[in-house]
Amino acid sequence: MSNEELKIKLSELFPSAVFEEGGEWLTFLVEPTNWKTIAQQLRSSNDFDYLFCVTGVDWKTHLTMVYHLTSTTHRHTLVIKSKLDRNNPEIETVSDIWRTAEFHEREAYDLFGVKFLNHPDLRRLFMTDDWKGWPLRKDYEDPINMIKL
Amino acid sequence: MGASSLIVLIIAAIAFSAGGIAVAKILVKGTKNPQKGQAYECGIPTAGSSWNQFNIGYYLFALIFLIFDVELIFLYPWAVVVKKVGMGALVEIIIFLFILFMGFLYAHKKGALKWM
Amino acid sequence: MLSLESITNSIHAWLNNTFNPTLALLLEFVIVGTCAIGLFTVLGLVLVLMERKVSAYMQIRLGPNRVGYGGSMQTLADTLKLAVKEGLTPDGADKFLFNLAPFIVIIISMLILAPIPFAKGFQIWDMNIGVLYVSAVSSVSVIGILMAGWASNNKYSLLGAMRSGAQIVSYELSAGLSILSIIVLTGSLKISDIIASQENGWWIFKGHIPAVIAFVIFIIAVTAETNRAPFDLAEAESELTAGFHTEYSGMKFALFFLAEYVNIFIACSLGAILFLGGWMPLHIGNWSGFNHIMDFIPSSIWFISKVFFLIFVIMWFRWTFPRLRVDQLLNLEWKYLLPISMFNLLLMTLVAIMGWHF
Amino acid sequence: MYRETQILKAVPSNIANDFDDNNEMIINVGPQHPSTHGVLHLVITLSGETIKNVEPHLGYIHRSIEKMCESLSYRQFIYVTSRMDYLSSHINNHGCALCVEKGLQIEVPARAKVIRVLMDELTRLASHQLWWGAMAMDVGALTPFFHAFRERETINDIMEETCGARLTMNYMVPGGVMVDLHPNFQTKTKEFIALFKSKIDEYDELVTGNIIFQNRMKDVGVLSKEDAISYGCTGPTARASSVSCDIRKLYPYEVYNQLQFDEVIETGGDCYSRYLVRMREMRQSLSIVEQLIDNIPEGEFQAKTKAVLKLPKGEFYSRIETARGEFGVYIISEGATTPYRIKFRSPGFSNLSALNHMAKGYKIGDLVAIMGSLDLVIPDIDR
Amino acid sequence: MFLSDYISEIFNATKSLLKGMRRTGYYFTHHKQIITQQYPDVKQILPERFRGEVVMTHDEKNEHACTGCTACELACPNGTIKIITKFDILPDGKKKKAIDTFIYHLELCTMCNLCIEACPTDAIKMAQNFEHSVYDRSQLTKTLNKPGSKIKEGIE
Repeated sequence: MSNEELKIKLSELFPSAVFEEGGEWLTFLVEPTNWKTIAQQLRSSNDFDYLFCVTGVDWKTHLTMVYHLTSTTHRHTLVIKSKLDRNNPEIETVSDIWRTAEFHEREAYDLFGVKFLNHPDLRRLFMTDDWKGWPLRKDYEDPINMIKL
Repeated sequence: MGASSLIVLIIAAIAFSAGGIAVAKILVKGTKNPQKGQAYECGIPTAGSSWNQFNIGYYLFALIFLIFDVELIFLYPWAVVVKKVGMGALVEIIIFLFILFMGFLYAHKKGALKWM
Repeated sequence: MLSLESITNSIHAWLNNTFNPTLALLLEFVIVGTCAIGLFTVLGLVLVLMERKVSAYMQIRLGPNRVGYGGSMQTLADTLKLAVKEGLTPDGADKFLFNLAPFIVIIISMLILAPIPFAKGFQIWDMNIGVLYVSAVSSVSVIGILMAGWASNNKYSLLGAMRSGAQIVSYELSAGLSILSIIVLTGSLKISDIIASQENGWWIFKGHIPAVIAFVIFIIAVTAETNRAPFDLAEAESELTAGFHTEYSGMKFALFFLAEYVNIFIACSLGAILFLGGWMPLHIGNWSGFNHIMDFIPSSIWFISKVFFLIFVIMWFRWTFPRLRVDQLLNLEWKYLLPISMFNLLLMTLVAIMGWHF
Repeated sequence: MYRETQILKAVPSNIANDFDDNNEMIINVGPQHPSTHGVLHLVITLSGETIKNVEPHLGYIHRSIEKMCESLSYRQFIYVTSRMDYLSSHINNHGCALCVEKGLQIEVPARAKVIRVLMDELTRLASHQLWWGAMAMDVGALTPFFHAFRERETINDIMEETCGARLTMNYMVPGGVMVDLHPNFQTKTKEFIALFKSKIDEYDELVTGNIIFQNRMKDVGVLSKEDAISYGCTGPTARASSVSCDIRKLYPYEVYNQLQFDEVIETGGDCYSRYLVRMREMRQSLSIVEQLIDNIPEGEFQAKTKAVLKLPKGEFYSRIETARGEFGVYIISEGATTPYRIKFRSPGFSNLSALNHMAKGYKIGDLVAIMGSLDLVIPDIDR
Repeated sequence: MFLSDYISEIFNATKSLLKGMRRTGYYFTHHKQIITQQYPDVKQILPERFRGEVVMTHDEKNEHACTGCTACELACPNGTIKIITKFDILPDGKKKKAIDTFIYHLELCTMCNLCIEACPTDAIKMAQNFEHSVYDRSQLTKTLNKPGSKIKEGIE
């Protein structure tokens, strides 16, 4: 399915859907509050069964969670973006829909401080449990381990 | 030499190992720190004592084979005299092993020979 | 001809002639003890080097080749290294048992040396239950392993000890049955009698197929009993780091290591005694010319070469096969080895009674 | 300068609470353990020998490569990716180069494309060879490791001659490859093909056919197709569970669409299937190298690029098939000389997340086999 | 049938094990296959592209080709190279930029070859030396331009 077809189909499914232009794949902007229901519908009706990349981006004013979804049967790809409040980033977990998200969300929590609601085991993944700060945020400063070139 | 040689061998073994350890003790001036005294578990402090109750599978397994092992001891005197007794020994041992084998099959049926 | 038997006899005679009987006996004890310790050391050095060389050649590399000629002094250097290493005792360990375990292991392997005939008449004690004694005492070494594993207060050690406990007990069974199938033929448990019965041919040749089957089962069982790969579950390094001796270091570790190799030697010498005629030279039927040449080779050479051949086979196993899993180990024993060896014993009894063997 | 060694906590609190059950035992495997191939730390809950739960603890060699890349230019950041999955460093570099080229819309010369594919496949072969040896070592056979290294060494020599390094080559640059092939490359590679063809049968003789090995691997660590997809597994791990996920076939890059090769798929989903997939993949890679070695087109090995690369504002994602699975590079550019944010989607990370699911209910010896069959490279997971 | 299955199972298993033993046995007896390199005794000659460390080429007149343009310093991803420049006074009174010291931190270098690629005058190149171990880290910080060396004629 091409991007256009996918866009039409998704517009039917979610009438209030907002899409972002440009980029290789169709980008679908969702609100963090209804991300869980959208994810369930994407998984069940459109066969987006394979979540291959979950990451966060720090835009200094807000955070964005980016989900790359693809379908192993139809081979169409969709990018989901969700804008989060930087001071209190919260989003529903999708680890029960795509189990790979469990680790990826832990990583995002570890590096960006995004809180995934209802995540089964939301702890630091790479850093030690008592680490302070969120290393991949743009304003993160670590005078000991970071060497400015 | 007779049975006294066993005592000699035991003394030799103790002398050998004690000597080795003593030499090491004399040669080495070790240091001691809390990390050194910890049990090795890939560099992570252990959680709890390892002297806890252990799965019964191991014991059950050892127990059953111990029984068979004892039965095996009974076979030694028999084996020595097989040639003298002749055909009768064969019949006897077939009966003996048959019963043993039945016991073995029973243990198998009960699942005692499955590793847990 | 100068044989080991005549040397021991002459020493015995000289001691008895020069000293009073008590002193002579004491001196004899000292000599035996020193010889046993010497043998222990030499066996350790030689077998460890052999293992390393065999593994190296199988792994297309050279192996130790720096210390001494062709690396011959490598094990000595390693022993020295171990001797100057600190022997740690973990804080949480049961200190008494922890330090006792290596002693037990060494005592057991030293004790089994008693009935081993290294040459014609060169034997510490030719007891009348020799074979039974060897198989009985050798299984005591599991206590040392269990003790070491338990006392370490380390989970890897505990798992390793538990594994080896179950393993050694069970493989004792099929080893015992295959030993029995030779006892049926010889009618004696005395080691000198067993060797004497093979004067005109070794049991592996004389005993038909049952003897060959018994031999194969014996080798497998012995490999398992000595905790060698592919049955080295007690110290499976990719699973339990070092198994029951994880916490041991320095000389205490060296003792475990040494005991392992001496146990292999003993197990293989039992195999050589039972199946390959001990120190008996190779005789082919009535071909007197060939037999005569074979007789010229000293009996000690015959014994040692047979034992080392078996040791090589066991090492060959180790450097070829992957390790079995715990439940597969058990499966192999009760599903294959035990029924086959039981059946084989009956077959052998039939052969012995009917006199079908040569 | 460096943070002082922190005293590690024994077990996370939520596991320690379950410890009251006397039959259960918590055991740490790694970070200093022979079977974890690096510094992976697994906290295993055992009942007897049966695994109840496996929890990976990561981060022992986390170097924050993504953060580092934010301050490196588009030429510079490629070298860092060799340090992620060091066994397929070429392919990682390739993925990054592809992503930068996608942003800059550079057309790579035909010769460079072929060289890249050749190097990728040689790297894949070398990686699988190492895996084969390590896999055999995990289940207790030590000899195959050395046999594997003999062939791997010839590949490393070829790499060394052309790229200048044996492991972390940094040979790919945006627009092509850094230097042209060495004159000896073709003859040496042909020698290697001849050598490896005779040796790969030895591999089967020594390990694949071995009854102990088969028993250790078969029906162990079964991963169903649905689970493989749900856990985001890629590469041989997923293909053993009959998931078609070879990027080379699905989204062909460079010259893969002109080549004759099969996507290796097994249906078992157990360790043995994963083993077989990699063994068959080695033969496929060999045939790719064979197809290309005599058909390297003449011409430029590098496209003309500007001295300072600036990606246009936007987001670029490129995916590539490494020896372990799908490697994704996600660059967000703000139009500067350095990326605003880079995300590396590493195959090992997702594959590892399936470990707990796979290992539950099996023995501790099986865990080692499962880890071996996943072919984990820890720097790839930690990044 | 059960018994024939049982026997053939044992037979096949034994065969597979013997196959493996034949392979290792082959290598045990064929010592020509050994691939061990006796490293300190026999040193391998590394190919000329091997990246061991960065060196600056000097000709017999103790002249190098480095203009001190700092292209390599900029190309380096981890601050391995530090160039300190000075101004030479030419005979005609003009000032000319030249390098004073070319500092190279081998301990930071990842042998990525980017500096060599960046150099417009081919002043630096990769050497094939790989035996870098020293007892003190500070010994790995090197000055690449030899004392008293100066830039070649005609290189800008």
